[in-house]
Amino acid sequence: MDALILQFLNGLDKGSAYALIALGLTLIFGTLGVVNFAHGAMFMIGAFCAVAMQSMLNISKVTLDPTKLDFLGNPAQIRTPMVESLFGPELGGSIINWSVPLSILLAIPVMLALGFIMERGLIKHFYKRPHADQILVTFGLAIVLQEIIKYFYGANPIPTPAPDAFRGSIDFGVLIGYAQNTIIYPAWRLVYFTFSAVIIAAVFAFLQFTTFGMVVRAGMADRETVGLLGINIDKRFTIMFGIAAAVAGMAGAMYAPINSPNYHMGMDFLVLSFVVVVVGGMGSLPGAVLAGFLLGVVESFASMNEVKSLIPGIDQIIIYLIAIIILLTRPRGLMGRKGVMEE
Amino acid sequence: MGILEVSNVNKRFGGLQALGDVNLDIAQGTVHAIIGPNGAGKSTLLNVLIGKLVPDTGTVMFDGKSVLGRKPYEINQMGISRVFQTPEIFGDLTVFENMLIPCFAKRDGTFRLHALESIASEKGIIEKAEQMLSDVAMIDKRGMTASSLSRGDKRRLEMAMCLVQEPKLLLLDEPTAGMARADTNNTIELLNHIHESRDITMVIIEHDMHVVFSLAKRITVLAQGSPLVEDTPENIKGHPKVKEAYLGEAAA
Amino acid sequence: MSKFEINRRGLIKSGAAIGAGLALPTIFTRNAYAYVNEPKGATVTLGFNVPQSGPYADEGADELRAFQLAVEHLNGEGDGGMIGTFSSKMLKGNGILGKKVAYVSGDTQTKSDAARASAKSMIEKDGAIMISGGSSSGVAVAVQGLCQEAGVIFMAGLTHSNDTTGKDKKANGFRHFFNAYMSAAALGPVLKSLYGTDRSAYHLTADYTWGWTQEASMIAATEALGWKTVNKVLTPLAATDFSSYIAPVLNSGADVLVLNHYGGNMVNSLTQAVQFGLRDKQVNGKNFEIVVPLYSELMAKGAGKNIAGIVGSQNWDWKLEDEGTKSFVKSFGEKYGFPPSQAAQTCYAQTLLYADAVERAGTFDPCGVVEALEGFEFDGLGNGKTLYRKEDHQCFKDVLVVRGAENPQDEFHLVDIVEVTPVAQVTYEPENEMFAGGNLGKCNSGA
Amino acid sequence: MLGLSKKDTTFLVVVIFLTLMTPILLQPFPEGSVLAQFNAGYPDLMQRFAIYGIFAIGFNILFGLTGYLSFGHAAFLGVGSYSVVWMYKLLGYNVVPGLLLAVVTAGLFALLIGYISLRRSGIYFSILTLAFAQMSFNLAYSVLTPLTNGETGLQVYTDDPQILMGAGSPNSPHFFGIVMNESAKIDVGGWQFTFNNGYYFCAIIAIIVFYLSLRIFRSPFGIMLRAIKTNQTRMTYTGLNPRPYTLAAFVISGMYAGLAGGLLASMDPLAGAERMQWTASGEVVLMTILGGAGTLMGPILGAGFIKYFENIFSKINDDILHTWFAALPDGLEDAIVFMVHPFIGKGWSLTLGLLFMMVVIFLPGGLIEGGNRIWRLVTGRSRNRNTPGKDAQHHPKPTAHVN
Repeated sequence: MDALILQFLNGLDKGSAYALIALGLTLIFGTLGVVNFAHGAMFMIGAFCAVAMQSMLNISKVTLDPTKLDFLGNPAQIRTPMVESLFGPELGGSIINWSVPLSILLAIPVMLALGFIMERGLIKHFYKRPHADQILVTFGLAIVLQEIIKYFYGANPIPTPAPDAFRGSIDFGVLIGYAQNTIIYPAWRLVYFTFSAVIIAAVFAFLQFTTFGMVVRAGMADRETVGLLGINIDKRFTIMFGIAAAVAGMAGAMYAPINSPNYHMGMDFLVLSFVVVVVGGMGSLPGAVLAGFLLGVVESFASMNEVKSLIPGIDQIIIYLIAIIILLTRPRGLMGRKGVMEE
Repeated sequence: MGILEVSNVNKRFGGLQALGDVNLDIAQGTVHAIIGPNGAGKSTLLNVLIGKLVPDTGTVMFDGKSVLGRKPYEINQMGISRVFQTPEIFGDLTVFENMLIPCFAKRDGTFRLHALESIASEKGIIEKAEQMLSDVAMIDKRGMTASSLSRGDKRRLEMAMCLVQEPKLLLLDEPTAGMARADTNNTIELLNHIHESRDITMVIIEHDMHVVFSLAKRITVLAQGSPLVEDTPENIKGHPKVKEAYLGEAAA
Repeated sequence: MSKFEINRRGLIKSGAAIGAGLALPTIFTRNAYAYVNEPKGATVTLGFNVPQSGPYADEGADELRAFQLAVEHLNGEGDGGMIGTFSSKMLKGNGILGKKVAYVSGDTQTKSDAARASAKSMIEKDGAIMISGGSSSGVAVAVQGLCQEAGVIFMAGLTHSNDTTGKDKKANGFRHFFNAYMSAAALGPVLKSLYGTDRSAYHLTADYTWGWTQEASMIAATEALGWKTVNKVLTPLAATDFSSYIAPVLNSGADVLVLNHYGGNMVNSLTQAVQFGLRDKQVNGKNFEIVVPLYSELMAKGAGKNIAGIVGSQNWDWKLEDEGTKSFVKSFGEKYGFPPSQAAQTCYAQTLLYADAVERAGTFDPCGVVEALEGFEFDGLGNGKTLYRKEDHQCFKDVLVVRGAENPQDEFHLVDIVEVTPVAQVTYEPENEMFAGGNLGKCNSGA
Repeated sequence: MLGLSKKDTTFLVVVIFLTLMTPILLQPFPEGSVLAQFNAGYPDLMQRFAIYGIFAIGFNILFGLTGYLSFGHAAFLGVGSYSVVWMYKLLGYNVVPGLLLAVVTAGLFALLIGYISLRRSGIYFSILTLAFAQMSFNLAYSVLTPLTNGETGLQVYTDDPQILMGAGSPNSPHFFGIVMNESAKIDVGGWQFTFNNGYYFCAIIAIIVFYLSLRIFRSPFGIMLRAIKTNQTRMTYTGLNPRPYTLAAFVISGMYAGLAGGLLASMDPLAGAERMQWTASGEVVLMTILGGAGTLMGPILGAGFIKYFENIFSKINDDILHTWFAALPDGLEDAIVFMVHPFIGKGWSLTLGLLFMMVVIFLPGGLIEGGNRIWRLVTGRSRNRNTPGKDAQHHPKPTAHVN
């Protein structure tokens, strides 16, 4: 039982990453009708916001220490982060320590701006073009974005640790009445799950309870009518694109401690997030979230040794297998609307 | 016995009785119009006729065979062609290519893999398609992309595509909807010409009374899912029940 | 073996018709080659095939730096690096056999297909006579096979699978880097002294050939110490989240986790294992330990502080104290500003070894080179006394057991050397079952 | 001639001429010249042009004509390669049995996947095909290693049975004794041309399958497929069942992919699992769109374009740059090398990404559109007449759906 609970937690955690990416992807599909192959790159850039934040906080003053030598026998360089000299080692140290959560502050404006620029500068011109062209141009953009990141940060994963307070694990089992040391779970993953839940709730609340959201939802259902009402839906869609990018970016930034960011992590998530969106059903936001969690949990259970020993390699294919089964039994995924991306 | 017989058809959508005890008998060679106010069940009836909806009870027999539960392409192969409210044509293909497809469908059935034969060698098919285009006066537009045609020409093309299959029954769903007056009159003329020259049974679902009275030989008036009256156009005009059903609507 | 460019006369007849059709005045053919891509001009071209895109691009970049450095040193530029410390004194800084060394580079993308395409273009288009580089065993085996067919020499870069000089060994291919068996053999005694003989190990293994050979080697070595193997679990190569595989470890009764992962897999699985608190726990009354059999400094960087105290093995490390290492680190560090990785060292050494073998053979003919390299004993390239064994073209030399640094002095100081395992301890018979099934075949010069 | 119209016959003759002259045409710069780096006339790359051309031609029959966007065609490519290598292992190095088996197994595999996937349309279809291909790839890499040799790739070992290998049989892939990797090199002036058996083998097959695809485009079946793309409603109400048509197109394009995969292994006797990965499926999608989906030549151009950048640009390194600009003053030389540096060598994918974007932004119909524009410019025909290039009549209108 405790093993199942552990895998369920893992599933929720994986699922929350899938759900966040799929949510943004669906916002773009649903509102703009655009197949965005660059969405994985948004997630990646979000993760690099955490890297950038960390290196900004670590900008250092360099002094030479003649008493120590570096590997070539020259005087060693001693680096003191500016933040530490500014706020003192104590406070400065803990600011650096909290760089990943702090990077959210960087990720939101950066991703919103990136989203706006992308939509206004590029995607806008592709609304009326075939989906094939959209795929080509956004795939090209994804390559360009990741190559730019590679140019500046290299190809290796870059460690971006969580704050010390969350670096270890907590005994989750004790909290729900199990014996000690049965369900140990990393603290940061619990943070990530909570964070995702908050973001997902916020997006839904935003669409549900604000006028802005209502117009966008109406626009998703029937763009022309809303346009006829004299509402400038285009402007709102631009903002939605920015929001979608920001959601992906935040998902990426907070994921950095779990998965050390590297320049091609976006491509790793791209295919998976498309599967999630389609299994959820095109144009359905709840569907995307549901599918994200469902696939996350199923994948976790399939990775259990007991399951793997029954069907070797099942953890390699389970997501695709489930996707096929769902699409064959439910023609438009879990909650898809008729006519969206079906022609 | 008519070519199309609808007997005791009932269809409910939840609490709504969309069709109630519909009986229709459409005679071979006639032009039969089905009219009625909005929500009378015209579209539901049409969907039953083409097999898209299966009624709760009742039968629909075409040429002695049931159409219920059959796929659209099977129904077409039985001899029913359909003209849509907005012309459904192959927009990316040329007018001539549009015409070829029904010709092949007529000859080869629902599927045949002619992957390596050249179209140019299909002399009979080409002749047939060209003949039909001449008949509807579109032969000079054969090279145009279908999507660039005017609304009236699209309708003309769609009709030609249906006719070239030599159907026994032609279903027309508001064939002049959204057309300008001149186009409407052209279409009426075309349909009359077709009927006279080819002796095809037609069922027209229509709103526009001008069209109905210019074409139909018999008219069924549908109200609240059931046939109200069925008679000749002369008798339908000024029929009290019909006036009642259309009260408030602009009768022709 | 296959012929690459022969049957020239017959083909020329047919080709001549086309050529004549062009009605150009000078139609001539080159003199027949004695072997494929025989260098006729003043230069000789080497092909450096390294990953430039994909997850190992940085490792590839470091390999390329080492190659460039080696070419400089061979051509007599720079300070000469390890040429000065190399036990063979044939290299004079005047190129190879008096020909200036030129090179071409390509991108393997860490895919066997792309790597072969790139290597083929070097051979077919640029006339490369030797191919080197690479950062994974799949690629190494694929390119080695290609070089055998084409008739050029392959000097493997970073490849650690037993198969490269085992099941898939080829006469034209040579490996300087160590392998999974040697890692395990070197780690065994150290693990015993650090963690004792009463341990239960849990293996997480990347689900592909390298992972399997690493796992098999580690199980054999640890079980010989008396350790038990609690479980071995295969993880998908593409996995980035290992939580589902790590979660059951703590309650499995194991007190050691062996991560048979490399590169990005290793960074993520190790980071996540530490996050699961494995290293803070006590199991069976002992501290829970993690072992990473194959270390890569570049990748270890990606795991940050999580590597502190984790034991693994390396082919070489820049902190070694021998003369070869010192001079190599000096010339590399002065040129690029940071110390070289073990991938760089193996590629540098391979280039010098090739050049030296050509000098000793007095010819670029691959068969001559093979003969010169087989059974060659040397020293001064950073690994101590080394033997290129004739039977499988594997280098036998000392292996380093290292441990993630607890208190790094600077950003380059990632690991501490725990022990230099002497070569005798990691040597195995060519017929060892983990290496069985292969056949070197005959050297192929393409003639 | 050959059941083609006069225009198509001319077109085919031009294609045949270009294909056969490729070893000369792709070698425009003399050996040793600064620009020789851009020569592409060496066997491996020419073979790849032909093979990926075949792959793209086949993919175009499905995507270009019916609009069904498959994201799983790499699976058939992989199956084709594995079939050929298995035939090497069991029978011998003659490529014929392997190629036949490749086409048949890929066809059967396509029939199975197509039958299931074509129950859905649009993006749902795309994801179904993607899922099948990814499952194949993941299994080929791990669990199916006994069949595929996993990461290393399937290859021939000396202890394989090879029951048809005689004592005199060539020890590498051959076509009844014509050994694929043999070449004739001819030096003409400063130029060197390589005439490779393998290339001509691929080229002749490519011409044959191109001819077949031309026939398919011009056949009643071809019109039916285009009709499916345009309007499935009218299609069904015209008495036609779209499913068998799309399935036939899917199987045919799967067989093309299998043939291409088989040829890859015929040129180079190794079958890597990455051939089945989604990136490989994505590559053929990109080739087709980049060149111009639905046109006859477009996909081939797209294939050549991508393979050229992958193989030529990735090999340009800083040293080569310095030799190019060596004539310039030192400071300027360094500045230019610094500016160009991010786009060559390891930056080749950046260049490719940028070119994808430029082509799709400025040439909405793909590369073929660019060709048509140049053609119009050269022939001086006015733009507004919408002059058909070779392919104009099959040029897809930008329609608002993926499939």
